[in-house]
Amino acid sequence: MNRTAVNLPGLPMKNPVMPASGCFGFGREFAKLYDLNKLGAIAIKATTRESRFGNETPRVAETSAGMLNAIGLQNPGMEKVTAEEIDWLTSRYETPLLANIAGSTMEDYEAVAAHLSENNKVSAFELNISCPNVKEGGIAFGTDPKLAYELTKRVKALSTVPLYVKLSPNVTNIREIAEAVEKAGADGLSMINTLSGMKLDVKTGRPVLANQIGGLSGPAIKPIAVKMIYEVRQQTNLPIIGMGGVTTLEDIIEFFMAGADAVAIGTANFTNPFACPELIDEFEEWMEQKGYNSPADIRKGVEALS
Amino acid sequence: MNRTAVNLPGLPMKNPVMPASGCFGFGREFAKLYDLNKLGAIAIKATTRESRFGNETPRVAETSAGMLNAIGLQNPGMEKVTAEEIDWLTSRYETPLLANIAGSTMEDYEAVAAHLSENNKVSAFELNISCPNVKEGGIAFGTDPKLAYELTKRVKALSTVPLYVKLSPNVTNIREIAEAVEKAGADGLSMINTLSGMKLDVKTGRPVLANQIGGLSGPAIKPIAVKMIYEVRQQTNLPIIGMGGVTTLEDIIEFFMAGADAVAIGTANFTNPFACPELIDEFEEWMEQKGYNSPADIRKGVEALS
Amino acid sequence: MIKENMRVEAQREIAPAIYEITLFGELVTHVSAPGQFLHIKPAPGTEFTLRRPLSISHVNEADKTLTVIYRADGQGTKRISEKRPGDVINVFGPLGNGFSTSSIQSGDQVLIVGGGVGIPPLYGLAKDILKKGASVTTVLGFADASAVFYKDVFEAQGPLFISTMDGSEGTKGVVTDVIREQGLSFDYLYACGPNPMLRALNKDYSEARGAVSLEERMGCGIGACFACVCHPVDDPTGTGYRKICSDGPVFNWGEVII
Amino acid sequence: MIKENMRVEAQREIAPAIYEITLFGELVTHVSAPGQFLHIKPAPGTEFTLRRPLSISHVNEADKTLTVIYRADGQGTKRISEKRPGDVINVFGPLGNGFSTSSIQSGDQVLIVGGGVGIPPLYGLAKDILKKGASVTTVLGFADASAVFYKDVFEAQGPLFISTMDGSEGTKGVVTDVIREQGLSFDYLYACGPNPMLRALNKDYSEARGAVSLEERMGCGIGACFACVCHPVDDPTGTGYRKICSDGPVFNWGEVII
Ligand SMILES: Cc1cc2nc3c(=O)[nH]c(=O)nc-3n(C[C@H](O)[C@H](O)[C@H](O)COP(=O)(O)OP(=O)(O)OC[C@H]3O[C@@H](n4cnc5c(N)ncnc54)[C@H](O)[C@@H]3O)c2cc1C
Ligand SMILES: Cc1cc2nc3c(=O)[nH]c(=O)nc-3n(C[C@H](O)[C@H](O)[C@H](O)COP(=O)(O)OP(=O)(O)OC[C@H]3O[C@@H](n4cnc5c(N)ncnc54)[C@H](O)[C@@H]3O)c2cc1C
Ligand SMILES: Cc1cc2nc3c(=O)[nH]c(=O)nc-3n(C[C@H](O)[C@H](O)[C@H](O)COP(=O)(O)O)c2cc1C
Ligand SMILES: Cc1cc2nc3c(=O)[nH]c(=O)nc-3n(C[C@H](O)[C@H](O)[C@H](O)COP(=O)(O)O)c2cc1C
Ligand code: FES
Ligand code: FES
Repeated sequence: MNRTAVNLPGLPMKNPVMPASGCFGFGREFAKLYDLNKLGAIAIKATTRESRFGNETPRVAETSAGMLNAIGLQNPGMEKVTAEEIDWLTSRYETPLLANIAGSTMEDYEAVAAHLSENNKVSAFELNISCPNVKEGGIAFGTDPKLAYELTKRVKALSTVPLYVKLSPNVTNIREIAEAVEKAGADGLSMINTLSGMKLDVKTGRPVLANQIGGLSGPAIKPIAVKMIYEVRQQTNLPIIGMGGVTTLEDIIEFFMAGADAVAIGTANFTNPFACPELIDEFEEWMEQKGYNSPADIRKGVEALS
Repeated sequence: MNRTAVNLPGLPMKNPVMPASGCFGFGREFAKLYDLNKLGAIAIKATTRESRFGNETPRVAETSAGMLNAIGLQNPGMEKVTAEEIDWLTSRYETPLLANIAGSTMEDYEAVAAHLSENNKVSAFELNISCPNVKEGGIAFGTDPKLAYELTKRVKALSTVPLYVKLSPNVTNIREIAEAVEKAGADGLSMINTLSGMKLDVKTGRPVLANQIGGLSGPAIKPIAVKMIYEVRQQTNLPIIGMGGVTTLEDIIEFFMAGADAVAIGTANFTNPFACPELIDEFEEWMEQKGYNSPADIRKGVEALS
Repeated sequence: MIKENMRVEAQREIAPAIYEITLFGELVTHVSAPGQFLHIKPAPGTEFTLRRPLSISHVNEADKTLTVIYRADGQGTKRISEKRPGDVINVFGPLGNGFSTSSIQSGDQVLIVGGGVGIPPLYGLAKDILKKGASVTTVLGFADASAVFYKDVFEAQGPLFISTMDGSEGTKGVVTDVIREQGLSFDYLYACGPNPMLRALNKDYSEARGAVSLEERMGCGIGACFACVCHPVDDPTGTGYRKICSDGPVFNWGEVII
Repeated sequence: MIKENMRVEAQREIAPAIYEITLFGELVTHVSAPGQFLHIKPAPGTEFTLRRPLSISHVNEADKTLTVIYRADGQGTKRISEKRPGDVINVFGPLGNGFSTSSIQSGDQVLIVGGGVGIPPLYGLAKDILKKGASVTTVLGFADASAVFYKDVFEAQGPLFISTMDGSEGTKGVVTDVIREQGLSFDYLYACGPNPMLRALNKDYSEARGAVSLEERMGCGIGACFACVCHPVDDPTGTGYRKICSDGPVFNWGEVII
């Protein structure tokens, strides 16, 4: 029996821990550090229709218990991602892949989803609706429930694998967006993406990041992630991949208690490049100590207590 | 010449540093630690029409580089606040007072503003439009530009002192709210209030705070505050009292560079009870070293560089 | 109330995860009564936002040292437990109102009841009471025999009874079981420990003279942030409160709802 | 690439705010070339989210130690500078591709140019070049005389010229002024230092053989996060890139836009 296994739509995971999109590239680099089969799944870097350089550097800045990034969705474009990256991963590892899809227009997203569906190698899609710049007059897909609904519906229509939608925390009411994408047919939710933030260099008065604004991640945002997951869990039974500052075993437990069904590790991979395998070991040991038979028991345990 | 003086509407400050509302009570306790005349101003605790006990305890929880609080606007009500607290402060200290006004309905806010106007002892009002529970069906005044506009307009109409509006960061677009309250006649902005967050006790699975959800403050949220101030500064010339994680001299400089005209210190008063006077000393020394004649020169210095 | 980098003079583990630390500094001269507490910053920088409230167990005015006994449980107290002699630690205090012994008279019988890490401040209190010529009986509750500490210290001051949850030392059960079993009577009752213990005592002895020391999560530690309030027993408006940090942490029996 | 708690063997300030730290551990046996770097965590816990990339100056394989020279400027490097012998520090590495000396032949003239804290990895490089029987001339740029370090170390390897911005030591000006003034010629050119210096060199000698080591703010340090990219010179699509952490930090002259 595998106590840590979780079975999410499209993602049969041997444990509920995966690296978060954008923090793990396409796996090649971390494969030099440890066996990627150890991971429950892998969320690969955002893929767009065309190849993108992204923003100028500096692209990262450190903040208190967090960091800002403004990579700008750099990737070689969907053709190369399937031919070079996804093929490399799937020919070597069994770990299910969650492909993060990004774009500037609905057509962009559709093109990537169609291409990846045809290529038929990834296990699920993660719709990244948190890009700040889209053609609809600066309103991001992730902040307008109507746009989020429409985009999800269109991408779902041509996807051959389950579709997770990755929610932005930069909204007044995240439940509204979660509701919209659920109605549009999403099979699961990923939450949360980064919060908009900024850091100025006090020697020059200029933003540290070339892009001025970046996304805040890391332990600093964990209370915001926990609150949003807890809140969305009250209204939906959709599986939730939780992320935002997960760094320790206690964080994983907290996310499960809040309502997550799996967790993704982003920034912690930088602080500790062995974060994922170390956390998986610790989690397995803890589950055994507790005598839980499935990660879902964590939440059942909480409900029994309350 | 006093290099550190700033003159904001209603607030002639000898330096641009004030304790943030709710983190300093009504000053009595910190008066035992240092001379309150040292402070540029004092933002006193939120005052409501009636006396309030607030939420049950626990009311605070520590997070990475931050904290959550859910005090719940505890205060003895406007009559006692003026009779016992504001009188005590103004009879002993010259430091201008910024009275933070809270309520559940527009009428509540109006009542407090009218009472404080009549009492005529505070220098300015800070309209706290970030309370989560208001009668308009759960939509907070701070998240709906129309409500923010109407409330500001109504309170401004009966205020005898300048009105600052304290913005909530829990919104999709803070510029929209800033614009609305400016149109409604606000004399200045205070930003930011806390972000909604939550922490679970992994031993019990239950929220640490009795109120479940609390407001996240401290260094963790600084990049979000800097970004929002920077953004709002692009669209308005209204004075901005900046807050959100200010803990060090560098933080003060960063907030000025981002566009603030004064800063408020919240959580840092707990980490270091002498934070305000220590920062004021450091700031004075730094201004002298730099040869700046006014805090406004910090931003001019930046503009000259860019 | 001052803020000071106190120097660590000694630190040792006196029971599993229970540490005794001795600190040197000017702050010691400001301590006025047992039961006052310190607000300790576990490390410099922004790693810890909040200070940790820890009671002063006892002071040694002559050599300007004080002793704190605490459980290293969470991140902050664990960090404090790593300090070695010669290290400094940032301390704000002394805070709060300690135990008052002003009405105790020579010959009075005083019962002191403590549980776990609530025990330390009762040691300084016992010393004060003995100075007044009163006698002290102590009942201390622990989880099990391995958790027991300061037994010799309290034994030296008068009769001592111990309870453990598993019966591995003293009476099996809780402190109120010991009091009943031993038929202990008293003129004054002082207590500090976990809330369930205090609630049980308060139920049985709400009319007692003496005092109880409470705990709550704190922000400022001085009464400014309203984090640590509790409800007074006598509260006609429903909005009455006491701040544990500044009105307490020591309250008379029957004054506040525990 | 391993992650290891390396033991601090020695640490000293060799110029104002410039520290030399010597670390012991298995990691040393993994180092393959000068110019590789370490990703160092300044302190345990969540106080620092990002590691600090610092170049290996030189290794001593025999006693499994390596030396890093760095400026303690920001919070993280300041924290590293507080480490004392016997302390441990969490290090991930060695990372990146160092300087290759494979095409250098006996008798070649090699010019090494360094600025400030870009100088350290050039020391290990100079040692490698001398082993090949080539000769080394070094030009080092500093802010002023007080900032000069490792002068004796480089002098022992061949002719050394120094420039300072204020002329308080050596030539007044920058390294390119020295090269011109001294009419230095070379078969290979290696450089590491601040970007303005590297840009000036690249302008004058973009056709040179040899290599340049670059810096950029990093996330992962291994090529996974795309934080540290730069533009290749030859980039028809406009979306080409090199990752400084994993394709570099050492690049051939003329390969990337500095
Ligand atoms: C007036 C007073 C006196 C105290 N005296 C002692 C003492 O002498 N010895 C001792 O071992 N303990 C004492 N405590 C409890 C002690 O404060 C907590 O155990 C300690 O703060 C926990 O910190 P941590 O770093 O271990 O836990 P963390 O989980 O890292 O703490 C997180 C936050 O919660 C707060 N917190 C957690 N538990 C408690 C608690 N029980 N009470 C108050 N705050 C808490 C912490 O202060 C911190 O802000 C006292 C508490 C109070 C209020
Ligand atoms: C491959 C490489 C090798 C390096 N080798 C050396 C060396 O041998 N000696 C030395 O003194 N310095 C070296 N540097 C620069 C060194 O990394 C920075 O000075 C250091 O990271 C600053 O950290 P801090 O804690 O002082 O500053 P903080 O301001 O606290 O740093 C905040 C963040 O910005 C990053 N950062 C700030 N400045 C730089 C910079 N110039 N380059 C990269 N990241 C930066 C930090 O790593 C950190 O993530 C190297 C940089 C790189 C990329
Ligand atoms: C450097 C970096 C790059 C990221 N790139 C992506 C991305 O391409 N697509 C995406 O959906 N999220 C991206 N994210 C967001 C993370 O996947 C994750 O949602 C977020 O960082 C919060 O988790 P953390 O606090 O564990 O990092 C990126 C985050 C970082 C730090
Ligand atoms: C314990 C506590 C109580 C607060 N009470 C109030 C309040 O009554 N009114 C208000 O407008 N803001 C209140 N705030 C928000 C602060 O004034 C400030 O906007 C916020 O904490 C961000 O600043 P900081 O990071 O410096 O704490 C409170 C914050 C804390 C931590
Ligand atoms: S801790 Fe702030 S009022 Fe008690
Ligand atoms: S630092 Fe992550 S790719 Fe170079």
